[in-house]
Amino acid sequence: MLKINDLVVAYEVAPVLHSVSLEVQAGKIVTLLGANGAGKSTTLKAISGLIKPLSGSIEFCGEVISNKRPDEIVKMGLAHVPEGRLVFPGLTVTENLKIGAYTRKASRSEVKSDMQKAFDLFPRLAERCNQLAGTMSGGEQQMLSIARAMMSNPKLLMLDEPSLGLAPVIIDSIMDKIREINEAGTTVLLIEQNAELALSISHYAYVLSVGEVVLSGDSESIAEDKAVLEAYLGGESEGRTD
Amino acid sequence: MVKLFKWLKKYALLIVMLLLLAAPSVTSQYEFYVVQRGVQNAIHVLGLLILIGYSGMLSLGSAALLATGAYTYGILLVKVGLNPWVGAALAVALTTFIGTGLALPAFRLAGPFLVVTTVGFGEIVRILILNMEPITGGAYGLAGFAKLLPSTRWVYYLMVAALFLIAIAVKRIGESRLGLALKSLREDEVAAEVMGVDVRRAKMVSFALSAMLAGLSGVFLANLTGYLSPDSFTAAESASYLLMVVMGGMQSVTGAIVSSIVITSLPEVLRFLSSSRLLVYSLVLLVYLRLNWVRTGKGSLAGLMKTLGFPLGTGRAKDRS
Amino acid sequence: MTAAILLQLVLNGLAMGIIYSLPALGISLIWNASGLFNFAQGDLLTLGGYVMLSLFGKAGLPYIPSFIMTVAVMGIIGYALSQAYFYPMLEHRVNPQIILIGTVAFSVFIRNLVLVIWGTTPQTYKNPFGSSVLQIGELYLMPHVIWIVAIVAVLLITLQYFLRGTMVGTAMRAVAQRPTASYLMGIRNDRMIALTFMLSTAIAAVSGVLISPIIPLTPSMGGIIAVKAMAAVLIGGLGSFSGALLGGVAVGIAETLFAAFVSSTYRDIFIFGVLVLFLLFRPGGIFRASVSEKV
Amino acid sequence: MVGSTNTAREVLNVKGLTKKFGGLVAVDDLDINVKEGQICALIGPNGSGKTTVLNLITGVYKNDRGVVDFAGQHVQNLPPHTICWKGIARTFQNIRILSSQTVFQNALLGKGYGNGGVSILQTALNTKKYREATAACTEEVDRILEFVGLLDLKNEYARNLPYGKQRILEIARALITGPKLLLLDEPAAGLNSQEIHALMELIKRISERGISILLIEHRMEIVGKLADWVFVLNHGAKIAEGTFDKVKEDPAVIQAYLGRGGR
Amino acid sequence: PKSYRICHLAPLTGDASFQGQILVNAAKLAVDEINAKGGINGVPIEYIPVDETSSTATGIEAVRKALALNPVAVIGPNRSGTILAAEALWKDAKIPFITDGTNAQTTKKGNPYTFRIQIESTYWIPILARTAKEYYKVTKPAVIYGTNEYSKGLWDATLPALTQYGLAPVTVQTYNDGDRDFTAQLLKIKAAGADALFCYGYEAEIGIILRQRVELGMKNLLVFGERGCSSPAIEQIAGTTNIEGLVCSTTLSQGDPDPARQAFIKKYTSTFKEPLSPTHVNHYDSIYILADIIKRVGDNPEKIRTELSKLNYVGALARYQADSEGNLVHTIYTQVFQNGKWTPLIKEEYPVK
Ligand SMILES: Nc1ncnc2c1ncn2[C@@H]1O[C@H](COP(=O)(O)OP(=O)(O)OP(=O)(O)O)[C@@H](O)[C@H]1O
Ligand SMILES: Nc1ncnc2c1ncn2[C@@H]1O[C@H](COP(=O)(O)OP(=O)(O)OP(=O)(O)O)[C@@H](O)[C@H]1O
Ligand SMILES: [Mg+2]
Ligand SMILES: [Mg+2]
Repeated sequence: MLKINDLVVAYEVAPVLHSVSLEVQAGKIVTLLGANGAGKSTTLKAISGLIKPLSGSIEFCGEVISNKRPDEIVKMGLAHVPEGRLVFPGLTVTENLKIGAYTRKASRSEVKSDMQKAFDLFPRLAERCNQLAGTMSGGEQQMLSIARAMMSNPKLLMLDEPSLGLAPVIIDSIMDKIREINEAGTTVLLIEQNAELALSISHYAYVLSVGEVVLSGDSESIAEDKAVLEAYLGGESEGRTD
Repeated sequence: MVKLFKWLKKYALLIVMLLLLAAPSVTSQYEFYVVQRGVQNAIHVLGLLILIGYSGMLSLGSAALLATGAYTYGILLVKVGLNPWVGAALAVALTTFIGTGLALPAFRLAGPFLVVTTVGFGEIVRILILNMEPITGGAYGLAGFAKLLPSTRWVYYLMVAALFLIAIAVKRIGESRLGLALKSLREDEVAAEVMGVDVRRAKMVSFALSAMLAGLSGVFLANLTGYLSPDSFTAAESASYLLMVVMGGMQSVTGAIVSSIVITSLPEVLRFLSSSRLLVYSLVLLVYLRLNWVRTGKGSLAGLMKTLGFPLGTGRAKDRS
Repeated sequence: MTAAILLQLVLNGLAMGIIYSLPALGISLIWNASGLFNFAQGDLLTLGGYVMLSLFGKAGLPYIPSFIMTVAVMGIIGYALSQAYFYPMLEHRVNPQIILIGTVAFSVFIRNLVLVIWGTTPQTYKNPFGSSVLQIGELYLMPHVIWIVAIVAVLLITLQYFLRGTMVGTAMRAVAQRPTASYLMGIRNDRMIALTFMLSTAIAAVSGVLISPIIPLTPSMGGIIAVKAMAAVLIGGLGSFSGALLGGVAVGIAETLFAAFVSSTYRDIFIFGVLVLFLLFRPGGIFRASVSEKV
Repeated sequence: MVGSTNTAREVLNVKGLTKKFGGLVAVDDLDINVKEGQICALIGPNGSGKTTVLNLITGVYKNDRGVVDFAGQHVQNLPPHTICWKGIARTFQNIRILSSQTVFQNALLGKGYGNGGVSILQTALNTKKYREATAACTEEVDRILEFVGLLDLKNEYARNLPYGKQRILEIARALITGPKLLLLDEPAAGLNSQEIHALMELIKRISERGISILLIEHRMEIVGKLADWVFVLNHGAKIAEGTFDKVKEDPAVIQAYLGRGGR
Repeated sequence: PKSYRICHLAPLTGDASFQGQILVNAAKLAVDEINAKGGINGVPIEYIPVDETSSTATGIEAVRKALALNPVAVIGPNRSGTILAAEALWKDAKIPFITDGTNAQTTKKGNPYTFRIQIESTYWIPILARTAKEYYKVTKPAVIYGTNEYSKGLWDATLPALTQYGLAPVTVQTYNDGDRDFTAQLLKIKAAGADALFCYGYEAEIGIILRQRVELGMKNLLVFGERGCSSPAIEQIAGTTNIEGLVCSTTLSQGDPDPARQAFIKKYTSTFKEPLSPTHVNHYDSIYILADIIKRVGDNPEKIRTELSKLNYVGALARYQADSEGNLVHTIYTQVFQNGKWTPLIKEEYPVK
């Protein structure tokens, strides 16, 4: 479903991703692991078009998307829960969710029922449906950000540290939900700091270090190779020199 | 080339000052007058640098503070008959006091709210000057006050000396911890507050310093023109001071001085500008803002300036997303 | 002062207030939909008025087509402004203070552009609403007041519905608040921002067309009105459309009464004094409970 | 576990703290206290009011009711900077650093307003007194940066730091204010296990300096290892308190907060 | 010399800039005519307009600028405030200035280089007052003026003039420049029971006041104005029907039957495709006066000054005769707007002192 070849990305001048190649097969949950600053979020941003790669190709559903604008990519059925939540602070919870379904040509009732599903997953959002998102607590915003992405009914859902700042009990239900929507046919690309947790629900995993894929394989095999994994995850941003 | 620019940058302030000292001997009478106005404006603009550049509080009422300084000086001399030096001191003091009072709305207001308040302040001062005729001379203006020093040239040297000291002081304040506190107002007031920055005091200091310099500049203005009338202190004037701060780079003391002098003398250099002066000013400002603050890739003005080591706007605080 | 004169004062204050509320609506719209405070709204209004003057007053086209063409011309100008300036600035997350300075610069630019093109002689054209006074008892009323009230009401309701009730309106606000995230929702930020500015210049055009037969066109005409409109918008609550209307009317009536009973020369001082006091005690304006930023 | 004694004096004593946002009671009649040298944790479901409690203690929000006693003095509703001077420092859940300033300057901000008693005039004149004050200040900032391990990044722009380092920078900035009580709002969010380990070490070292700590955290391994005492909030009210081992068995806490994963 | 340099100070920017344009147009018309005929003794006039701006303070800078250009003579300034504040500059520079202000003080400073091609307000305001009293039988006049130096100067001359004719204002109202709503002032005038209004200010404000007066049902209130009221801009802003009955004083009346005047008016309107504003065209004659002098005595400013001080010249717009203070014009028209056009009511000559 998603195929990345030799991706090179830079923010200002120095490349952050040197050469990343990975593949996400339809119907799977794939995890992207890596130390802080390894370039995980950057990879997702490159996929959704928020940042233009210097070179390399990204293919989504058989189409090259590396030169497309984010809105075009999103319309193709990709949803991205970005790092840092990025809810619309001045819109209410309901409005945030509605905007989530912006690209869909769905009927009102469909959107309504999807919204109901989001509320079922996060009852807190239902309680607060008219609160301005900017005044929600950190965790509440995180829930909203995830729920908003799900509203677009995507083919590929990319989650950047969904568990960040959430209470353990909520993390449980999110993980359940990810598995559930995956079983219903949505492909998932997941970034998680909590490697153990991520590997426990995913099928396949890539490990990124200093802008390169250094390890990949079935989640179980990666999980078994604890020592190697620890070594890569610990190599915390030594790549930065400036 | 780059080395030359580095050298220039290091000694820029000194070079500018030397040029200014030489100005009276190399300019015609009228050109000299324009340079004088430039220096006088620069003093005011350095104040705005503290307020707008450092602390990030936009003011469109600065001409009113200039007026306060100039008029107080004039009134104290003409109506009270004070000695010019005493008048000047009191004028600066009063302007500082009023300017500090302007910080009160800034305690609770920010962004456009504050700007509109300063616009209002400017209007209030202008209308008061216009209508308190027995004191201010109203629409007829105010004239007949003495200069600080008998010769125009000596007033000029005094002004240049003041500018030099002020420039150094403003620079030092910018680099000091106090300056950091002021800059924190611009970037994150809440964080600053919680880290022990007395935000109100910082705002007051910022307004007070900038008002003080506005007052001083006003005193010099009165000395230069010998005549004051309310129509030289309009909102349009405030806007051109804003232009001077922005074109000077918002952070750089030397930049502010150079831009004040250049912008003041621009219409004289380019005579065709005279009737559409503001049109060209504002266009230049827009182009500058657009090119300087938006990275348009290599070859842009911003890229060029950066390679030459000139200060660039720091408005580009990117979020990490 | 007889009761009739008092009533007449209130009526004329109200008429003036409606005039203030027109640019106030434009300012509120831009604030909602791009997070900018547009200092140039008044000058855009002037520009709209002059375009109408050229089409209707000078070229002698019929009223309605001139009106439509003015709105179209101003819409194109809005599009150009957004493409050349505001969209790139917003897209690059330029410090709002810088963009604000940009709107001040635009204000000066437009004002002087108008001056260069049309000169400073005060100009006006025939009042299309008719210039005969309506007399109701001892009260005198100009027909345009009724028309303008009606148009403002329609504008208010449309804007309110558009911004709060439609998907496009919500998307506009979303773009203003978090441009990165709005991209991820599949929204085209450039189009939304362009639309925002086209709408606001169109409103400026409507305001200019409505006001210029009443207040003669000079390059500073819109600026003079906008200063009051800004006060009105802050008193009413920045971002609230009904606040813009109420604020405008409040300013109009208050200044007329103050001018009549206290002093006509100090009335602007009164308005700004009230504004400052108001902001100090209710920083959000009438229609905004003070929202504290979430920390 | 560090320095938990029953005889220690209370540093922070919050009683009946209440905060409403419109109709919503974000903090509801809350009592908590932190003893000298203790590390306490504040946990609870999302939106239960933890951050709001921090905001109330540090004066960022004004409370509706209740008292906050710090070192025996009322501090509720004082301006934030005054509370900071009295010795309460904090970090933020969403990092708030001055992104266009360097690491050093960010840390320096912790010194608060002004130039340490040196007047503006002396600053402008660059007098000896000003230079000395500045030098002393620089030295102190360097010491703290060294303590947290950021000294070699001193001249880096804060915005260029990786996320984890930015969190540490916030802690350094808070330490420079010279606090008696440090409030940390989810310091481990977004960190990986290695970094979490380093962070816990740092928190312990801070605690060893005699600074009391109140910590908000959703990562139970951290709470379990660090906290001497835990307060659990739900809907703004305290539903349990005690040692972590005790609290984590509490059915109400399990039901509202921990679920199956937290234990 | 290669050319004779004449500077013209006129408000080219700011609120009064449209007046500046007319001033420059009129002067330029004369310059072009002269230069087309080969200049003065074969030497062309170099005509340099300098922006006086609409502000007194920057006007002073413009005077400095004009002096720096070394002209043989200067036309302007246009604002009394600027003249009063800057006259010492040209006294020092010894360059003659043909000024345009109406404030009486401008020629009373003992500056031999100041001349005036305008009549001071202390002359013609009493005529207005007398016309009101004797011709229109006004008993309860009201006054409204703007707080700019020009209108303020007119008000200062009004009170003594009214008193002289046994009238006292029933109410005096003021406004600030830029005000666009005069309801409060007009209704107070209505409440005071005034039967006439002396109304001073710039075109935009006067125009609105005249219109709002009608809109408030005060059509019967007679309005007396100063020279600016004869400007076509007023008629445009207020609407032709709303200025019916307006009385004002000028130095040139559109309705003056004199063929020389009518010829000029025709020439002006056909050249510039706009109606003539009588008070701003007199520098057409100023240029001819200077040309005539230069032709006779050359370009020495001091000699030009001497010639100006004993001027006796018949121009296209008026007859010019210098008095001891440097006033050059002495004819005043009082005209009324009747049946859609300006009609002269009274013409008076002042004796030359
Ligand atoms: N907007 C930006 N401008 C410049 N550099 C950036 C920007 N965003 C990230 N970087 C740098 O790029 C590198 C990779 O960042 P990225 O956010 O992709 O890492 P990550 O693997 O997601 O880390 P984390 O676990 O902290 O989220 C880091 O060194 C970071 O400092
Ligand atoms: N400024 C505000 N206006 C309105 N409601 C607010 C405001 N700040 C907080 N709230 C609400 O108060 C409640 C408590 O928020 P708080 O941020 O304290 O939660 P928290 O316990 O820190 O949650 P989290 O673990 O998700 O960070 C939340 O439901 C939030 O929506
Ligand atoms: Mg990341
Ligand atoms: Mg929180």
